[in-house]
Amino acid sequence: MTAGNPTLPRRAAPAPDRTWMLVLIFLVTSALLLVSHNNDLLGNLGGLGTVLHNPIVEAVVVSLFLANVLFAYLWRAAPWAKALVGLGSLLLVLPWAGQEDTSLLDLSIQIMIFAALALGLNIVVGLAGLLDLGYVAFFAVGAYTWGIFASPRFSEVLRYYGQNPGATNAGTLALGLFLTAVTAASMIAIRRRVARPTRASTWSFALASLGLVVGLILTGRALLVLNAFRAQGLATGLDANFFWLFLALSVLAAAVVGVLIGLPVLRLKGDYLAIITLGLGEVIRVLANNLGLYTAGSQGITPIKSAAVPWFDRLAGALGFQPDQYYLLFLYVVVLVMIALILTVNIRLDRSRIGRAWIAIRDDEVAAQAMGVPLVQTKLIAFATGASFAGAMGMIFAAKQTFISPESFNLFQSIGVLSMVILGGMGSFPGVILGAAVVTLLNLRILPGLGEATANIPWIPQQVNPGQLQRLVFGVILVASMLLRPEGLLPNRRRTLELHQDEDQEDDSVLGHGPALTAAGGSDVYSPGLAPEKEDERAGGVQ
Amino acid sequence: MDLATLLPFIVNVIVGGLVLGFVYAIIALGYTMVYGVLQLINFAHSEVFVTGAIVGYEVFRVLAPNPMNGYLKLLLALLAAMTVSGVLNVLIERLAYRPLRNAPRLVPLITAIGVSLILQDVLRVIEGFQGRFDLTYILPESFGTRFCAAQSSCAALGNVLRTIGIDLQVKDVILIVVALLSLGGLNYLVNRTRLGKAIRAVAQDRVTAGLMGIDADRMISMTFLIGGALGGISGVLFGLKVGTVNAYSGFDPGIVAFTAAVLGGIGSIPGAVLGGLVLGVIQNLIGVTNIFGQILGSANLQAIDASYQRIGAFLVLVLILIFKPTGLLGKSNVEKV
Amino acid sequence: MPEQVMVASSGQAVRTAETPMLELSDVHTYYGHIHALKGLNMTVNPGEIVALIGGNGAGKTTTLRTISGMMKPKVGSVIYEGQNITGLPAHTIMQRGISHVPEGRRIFAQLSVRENLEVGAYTVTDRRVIEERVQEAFALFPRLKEREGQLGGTMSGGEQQMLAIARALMVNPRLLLLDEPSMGLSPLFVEAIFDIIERLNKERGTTILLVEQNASMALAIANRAYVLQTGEIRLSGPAEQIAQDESVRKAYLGDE
Amino acid sequence: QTTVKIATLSPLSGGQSDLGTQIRNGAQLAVNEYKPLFKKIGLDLQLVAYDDQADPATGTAQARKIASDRQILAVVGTLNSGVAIPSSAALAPSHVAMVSPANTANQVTDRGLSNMNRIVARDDAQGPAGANFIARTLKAKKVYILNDKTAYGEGLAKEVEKALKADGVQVVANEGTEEKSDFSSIIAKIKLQRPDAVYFGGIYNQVGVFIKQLREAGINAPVIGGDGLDSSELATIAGQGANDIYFTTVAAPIEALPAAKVFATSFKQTFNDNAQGFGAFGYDAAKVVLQGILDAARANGNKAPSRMQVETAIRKGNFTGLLSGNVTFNSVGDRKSATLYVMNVQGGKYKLATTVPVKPARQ
Amino acid sequence: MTYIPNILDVQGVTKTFGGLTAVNDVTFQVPAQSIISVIGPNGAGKTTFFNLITGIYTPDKGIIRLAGEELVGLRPDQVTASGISRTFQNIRLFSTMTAEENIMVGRHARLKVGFWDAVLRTRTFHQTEAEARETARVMLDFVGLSKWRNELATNLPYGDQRKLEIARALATTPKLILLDEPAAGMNPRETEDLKALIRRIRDDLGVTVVLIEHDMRLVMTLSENITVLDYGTKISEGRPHEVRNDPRVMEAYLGRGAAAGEYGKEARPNA
Ligand SMILES: Nc1ncnc2c1ncn2[C@@H]1O[C@H](COP(=O)(O)OP(=O)(O)OP(=O)(O)O)[C@@H](O)[C@H]1O
Ligand SMILES: Nc1ncnc2c1ncn2[C@@H]1O[C@H](COP(=O)(O)OP(=O)(O)OP(=O)(O)O)[C@@H](O)[C@H]1O
Ligand SMILES: CC(C)C[C@H](N)C(=O)O
Ligand SMILES: [Mg+2]
Ligand SMILES: [Mg+2]
Repeated sequence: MTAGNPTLPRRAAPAPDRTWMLVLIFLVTSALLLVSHNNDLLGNLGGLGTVLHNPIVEAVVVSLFLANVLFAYLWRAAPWAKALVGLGSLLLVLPWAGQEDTSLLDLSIQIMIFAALALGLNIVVGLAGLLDLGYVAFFAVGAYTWGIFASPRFSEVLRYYGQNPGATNAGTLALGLFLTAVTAASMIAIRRRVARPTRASTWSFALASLGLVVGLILTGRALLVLNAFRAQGLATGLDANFFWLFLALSVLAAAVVGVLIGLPVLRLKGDYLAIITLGLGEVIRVLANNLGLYTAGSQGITPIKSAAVPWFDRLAGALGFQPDQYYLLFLYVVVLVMIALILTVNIRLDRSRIGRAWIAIRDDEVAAQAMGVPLVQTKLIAFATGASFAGAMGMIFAAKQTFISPESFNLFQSIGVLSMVILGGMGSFPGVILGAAVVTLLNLRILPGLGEATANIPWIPQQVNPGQLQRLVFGVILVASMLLRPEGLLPNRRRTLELHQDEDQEDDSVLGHGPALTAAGGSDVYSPGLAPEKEDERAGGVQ
Repeated sequence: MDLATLLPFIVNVIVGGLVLGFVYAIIALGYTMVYGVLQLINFAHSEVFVTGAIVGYEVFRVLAPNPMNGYLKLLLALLAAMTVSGVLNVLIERLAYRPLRNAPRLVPLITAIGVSLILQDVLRVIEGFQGRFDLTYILPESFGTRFCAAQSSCAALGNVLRTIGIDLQVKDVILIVVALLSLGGLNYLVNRTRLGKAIRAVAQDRVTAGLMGIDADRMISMTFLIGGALGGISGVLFGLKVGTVNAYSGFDPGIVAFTAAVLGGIGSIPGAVLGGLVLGVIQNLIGVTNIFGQILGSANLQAIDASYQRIGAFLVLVLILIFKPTGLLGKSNVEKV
Repeated sequence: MPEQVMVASSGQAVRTAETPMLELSDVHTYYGHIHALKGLNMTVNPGEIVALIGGNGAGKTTTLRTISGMMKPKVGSVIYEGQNITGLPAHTIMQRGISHVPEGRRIFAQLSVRENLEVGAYTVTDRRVIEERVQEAFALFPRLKEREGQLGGTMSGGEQQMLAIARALMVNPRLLLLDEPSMGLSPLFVEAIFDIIERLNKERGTTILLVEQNASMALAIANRAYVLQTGEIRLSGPAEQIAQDESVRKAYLGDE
Repeated sequence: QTTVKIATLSPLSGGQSDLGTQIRNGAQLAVNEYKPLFKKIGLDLQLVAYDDQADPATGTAQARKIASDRQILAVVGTLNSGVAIPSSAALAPSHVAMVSPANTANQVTDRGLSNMNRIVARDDAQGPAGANFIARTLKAKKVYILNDKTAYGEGLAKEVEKALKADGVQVVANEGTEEKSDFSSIIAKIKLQRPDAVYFGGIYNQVGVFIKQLREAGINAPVIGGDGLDSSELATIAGQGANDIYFTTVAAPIEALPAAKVFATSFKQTFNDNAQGFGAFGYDAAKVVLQGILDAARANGNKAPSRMQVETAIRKGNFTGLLSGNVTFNSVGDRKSATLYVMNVQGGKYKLATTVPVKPARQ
Repeated sequence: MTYIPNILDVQGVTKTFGGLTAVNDVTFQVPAQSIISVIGPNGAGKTTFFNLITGIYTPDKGIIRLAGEELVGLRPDQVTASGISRTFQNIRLFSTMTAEENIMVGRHARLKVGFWDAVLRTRTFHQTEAEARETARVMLDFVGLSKWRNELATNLPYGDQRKLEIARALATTPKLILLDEPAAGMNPRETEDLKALIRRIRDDLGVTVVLIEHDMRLVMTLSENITVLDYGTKISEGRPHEVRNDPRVMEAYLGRGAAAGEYGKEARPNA
């Protein structure tokens, strides 16, 4: 079932050293990648060129090339070789090939965006065990945070407020700021002072938060009205140099929305949470669709800027990139760095008090609480952390697309990210990254390649041409891989420990309650002694 | 606007919501049954239900030239849809969920999504071979007529209904009757029969149910059969109500129906029905909020139109669950530790 | 099926003591790579009470699970009434007249007390018989009658234990597997439970395989006993003899 | 022999796949037709179909994929404006010309990309045409506007609303709805407000169901829409209610144009499927593309032209004999002039109500 | 005898479920550094009583104070933070965690280390992490489970799981620990070990112990004071020998085997 999986704890003999194999494969696939994405070269290669040009072959080459990084991670090899292959692939060969074929850059960015999303969702679902089906909402928040300000939309908004200032003036700004400060301060004060919430403290806290919202709205509105005269000058949106500031803001905004959504709903259990998050995800999308002034509704926002980094552009130019490729290359590098960051944050959180608390909650809420883990707060941290990653990626997505509209943030995207997490291996960081890569590759390369290659084969009837059966093929792959590797492609250490306990177990009935069931939301835990009955987790049964 | 026009309007909106709610309710039952035994959100149920709708379409299409009684056709369509959807659901369970009985809960969820994608394209291909995509029900003429139309013997009743704004077509009434019958049948089956009790036992603890002599696998199959048959019924009802389906039409009503199941308290049969009805009515009421806004002269309310229907319903769901975390009729299990 | 159970319960005399009712030979059972039973051999004769004692993790529960089909042995066979039931699914084994009160009680948390009992009688089709047995159970455990409508999951630990035992009795089994029936019961009730076990055995002729931590009481009512240690039988023989055994007294009876 | 390719970019899987497949198939017919012509000058013509899944990100990725295949000289696509906008931007640097068979949103060409063209009418042309028809021909005083909350439907509805208001017609609502199966609350409102006409910016399979339910509720006010309704399925779905429906489209009615009839039969023959409006648009768009390439190739001495040459040939060309009339593009890729046909569905039958010439503001 | 302040002070708590009064106006005091038992027939309300103290249920009526601090209304995690920790009648370990990690979760409330500390790996983080690991080691040693340190909790034999739960509860550095039937499922021999462990919890760690048990041998020899509940009401209270000879207790709970002396020697009061 899991042959060749290096994370298996029971593996006795150490894996053979594969340094040379790794380097060899790296060289071969790099060569193939570079050749197959160079039209001029291909033209001169004759028969081989035709083969390499075949969309399926091409898709395979890309996948194999990306697999390099995976091999570098998995195989036992000399550190220099790992570094060479990992960094060489990502920093050298890929951008180089992308120079000829920007779709490679687009693909890699997209893979990494999804990988980051999957890492974020993994915290929520894989570690904390909260099923979130509306995760894409945070992605949308990030995308719109940048999209609105770095596009002509911003001047539209300003113009609108210029024309409809209402009773807003400098006084409003002062009032707004004052209100914000006072309420925020009192909220903090209430939090600090009151250990045991009384009715009065709860109400005053609620009142203060209401005041805070009003204050923020007033401030925002006043700022907009007061700056309305700038509309002309900002016809294409804020200066691209704000990119970095907004990267922080997107993270913040998504985290705040995460907390706002999380606060009321995180008390809910299991699939009640799932359906509510699904609903709230839709709410965000519909709001984006309806708040035309800010989001341009269904028409979408375009063009959206990317960052302006002159030295980077000069560097890219010197390396032979075309000016229209600068921003892609730039985003590629940014997203690469972001992934590294996000991964670090993930790993560090996982191996900390917070990570332990998440897993404890996932395993047994009551016991976790009894051990001093505050449920809502801990879940909120998971929610907000996951959300913030999505926020950052949303912004990069907006910059990459130069266009965003609500249809990019529908339920399918949430489900897609979830399937990446599960397919890769819930709770396992390399796993979910791999899951993201596999799903994205399938969707953007392999399946289209398959369709393209078979499109003109006469004996395949129109109706069953793989080119238009991508859902079916994807579905089959999804089902098959789950049946073959229920623990995911690169399972989490914990889960491997659990599942392999039961490996030789022939009768699965006992395992019906076995440890394997303690997935998100949890189920009974079967211990050799008393089985703790967690009635409330089995949400009802048929009544 | 005066009361004489407003009252029938409101009644109309509510009744429309209820009729729709019945369709949601029956779909929701299919979700809730499966959820009840496996704690699995059966994403493929929406396609099971569409399969029923398509089977129903085919029956009506094939029988269209046949002069037989319309109700007989409906009966045949229902039976055919129940059978096909039921068997399909059982097959899905066998192939895609059973092997994963002991995997983490989210794993079958993903295969369910996979199965859902597969079925969508399979259904499209099947109809596509005949050059069809959108399938429009060919219903007997009589179904489209108004309920208790002037010439029939119950004209008086019809007139009374219409005066207060209840303007139903024969097919709406059929829909309600079929829905109520299936609901009653299911309720009896689950709560009154040995089979029902066994299913509930399996739902809670498969292993221990085995110790009671209950074949858990068979019970799970039975549940999928029943759930699938309900999917078939709801498919035909959907076809009756909406008139047109295609391979992809399941997703939307599927989500709403699952929401209904959750709203009512997932796993609860009366809950699913109540949830469906409440959601249907709420959706419709939110859809007409702007009219009330006009009457009340509130600009904010006026902005809330049909585009908020769906999310309005979700927000109501949030509110209800905040106050009743296990849904309207879900048992609030105080945990015994 | 249920008919068989009925007939059999009244017809224990048919079987002779020579043919064992239950026979385990060379049974090996695993949890993943954990080897829990290592070649177990044991027999239970009709009409007997056999006690199975041993320390934590010795494999007592695993033995019962292997018999009732909750687990499959990797090697070895389980013969019940002359038929090989090794590896059969639990529900078919149960239909042959074996009831198992599992470790941890495993009450159906969302079913009421009465429904729990009715599900216990799943293989009985006659409604009247079911009702009779429910009343019998209520007579044995009045607390259950008081709480007829309460959800199983909200019962206290001891109440659940009563329910679990009552539930297993609903089919009037020929062989009853009891896994620590006294766990969590008040002293008064522990005595009551042992009383009930003895009465079942005497009055109905139910054969009983009893796993108990309360070894002295178990040995007091048992005919024979096996001592299990790390998956193997260490000792077996008549109960009185086992109770006298020095090592047993030291290890399990807490004698200094 | 050199291979030259054109690509289609449209949803081939998922809920909008029938429309996307129509576009692909329409283009395929055109390719089949042009193959011999290309052969004559020594070029092997091929069509490659890309699936954008109606998703902007997927569309962009596929567009970049297209850009990397230098044999592909131009693209027919997309179905959704939301996909067209980023995809055309991604194609622009490599000068891959795009001719859209469906995208009506103003922004599609307003960005002034050199590669983006379309054969359908802009929202701000089609909308006013529909509005004028409502105001002048139907003489409606009070109109209820609906839209499907997509870039297409909402954009169109907004233009209709603007034009109607300019004409002094009362607009009781401009309401969006994503609902596809039950319109009871909207219909109740319509019943309450008694408009003289209903405009629905949307696609036939949603609007058809709406009309059916509207008529069943006993409302007979005419329903008007845009080219999203151009499908024979509309009447089938609306069933008994397929009366007093009007829609604007650039595709000539089959009866009016012999070529349209030929197209319809060969479409049916080749794909065992009835041609819908988008099939015709796909066909037309592909013909524009192919003629453009052919012209460029001829100018290039019968050698495969460069993308830039194709881009210019399309933008500057004059294409005749299409199902939607003659096509010439203005500086941003909108048709300099087109005829909008106002079709009328009556008793399930389609007939021409009137024609309206449209011109974009920019020439 | 010196005055020993009551560390836990429960005044008249009541809890009803629907029509059933599970805990009825119970008043209960625990002197610091003592070992107290709560006994009573099945369904008497003992577990519910623990649940009330630890905040899992909120009492309908009554006051609960820990060292003067009011506990009613606090969430379970806050109760733990203020110094009460517990084990469960039905074992509730974190099944996907190792023994060591289980105990480290128990440190949660005591580690003052935040989100950013973890992300930035500050000194505080490293210190607290080391501290938590050290506590886990000490606790594993204390209950004698060192050999299981890296084993998943589910894989431990039942009796050891009980001990692990105790270790986890101790890791919260409680003032008071509540043990719900710690000896259930243990044989007399193992129960003896447990008894020693409980004594060490009090003597070595200075933690006050309240336990629920049905094993009278354990209760009578270990506890300094016993409270008896029946139908939610306190029916008796006192030294083991007093309680043992209380006719009401005999009738409701102990049964005929309750003759004096059978359950071994009484614990010596701690003062
Ligand atoms: N679900 C399980 N997963 C893994 N190992 C298990 C499981 N259940 C039991 N074991 C192991 O199998 C062995 C036998 O356990 P078993 O439960 O049969 O013992 P027991 O004699 O019933 O003990 P106890 O008195 O604690 O109930 C032990 O080593 C135990 O750790
Ligand atoms: N959530 C609940 N809903 C209804 N009744 C409950 C609930 N929790 C407990 N009870 C009832 O309250 C009574 C007290 O239960 P509790 O668990 O406190 O008993 P206990 O003294 O711990 O008994 P045992 O020794 O058997 O564990 C029992 O009769 C039980 O059935
Ligand atoms: C499908 C269409 C009629 C038009 C398309 N939705 C667009 O965006 O323009
Ligand atoms: Mg055991
Ligand atoms: Mg208890």
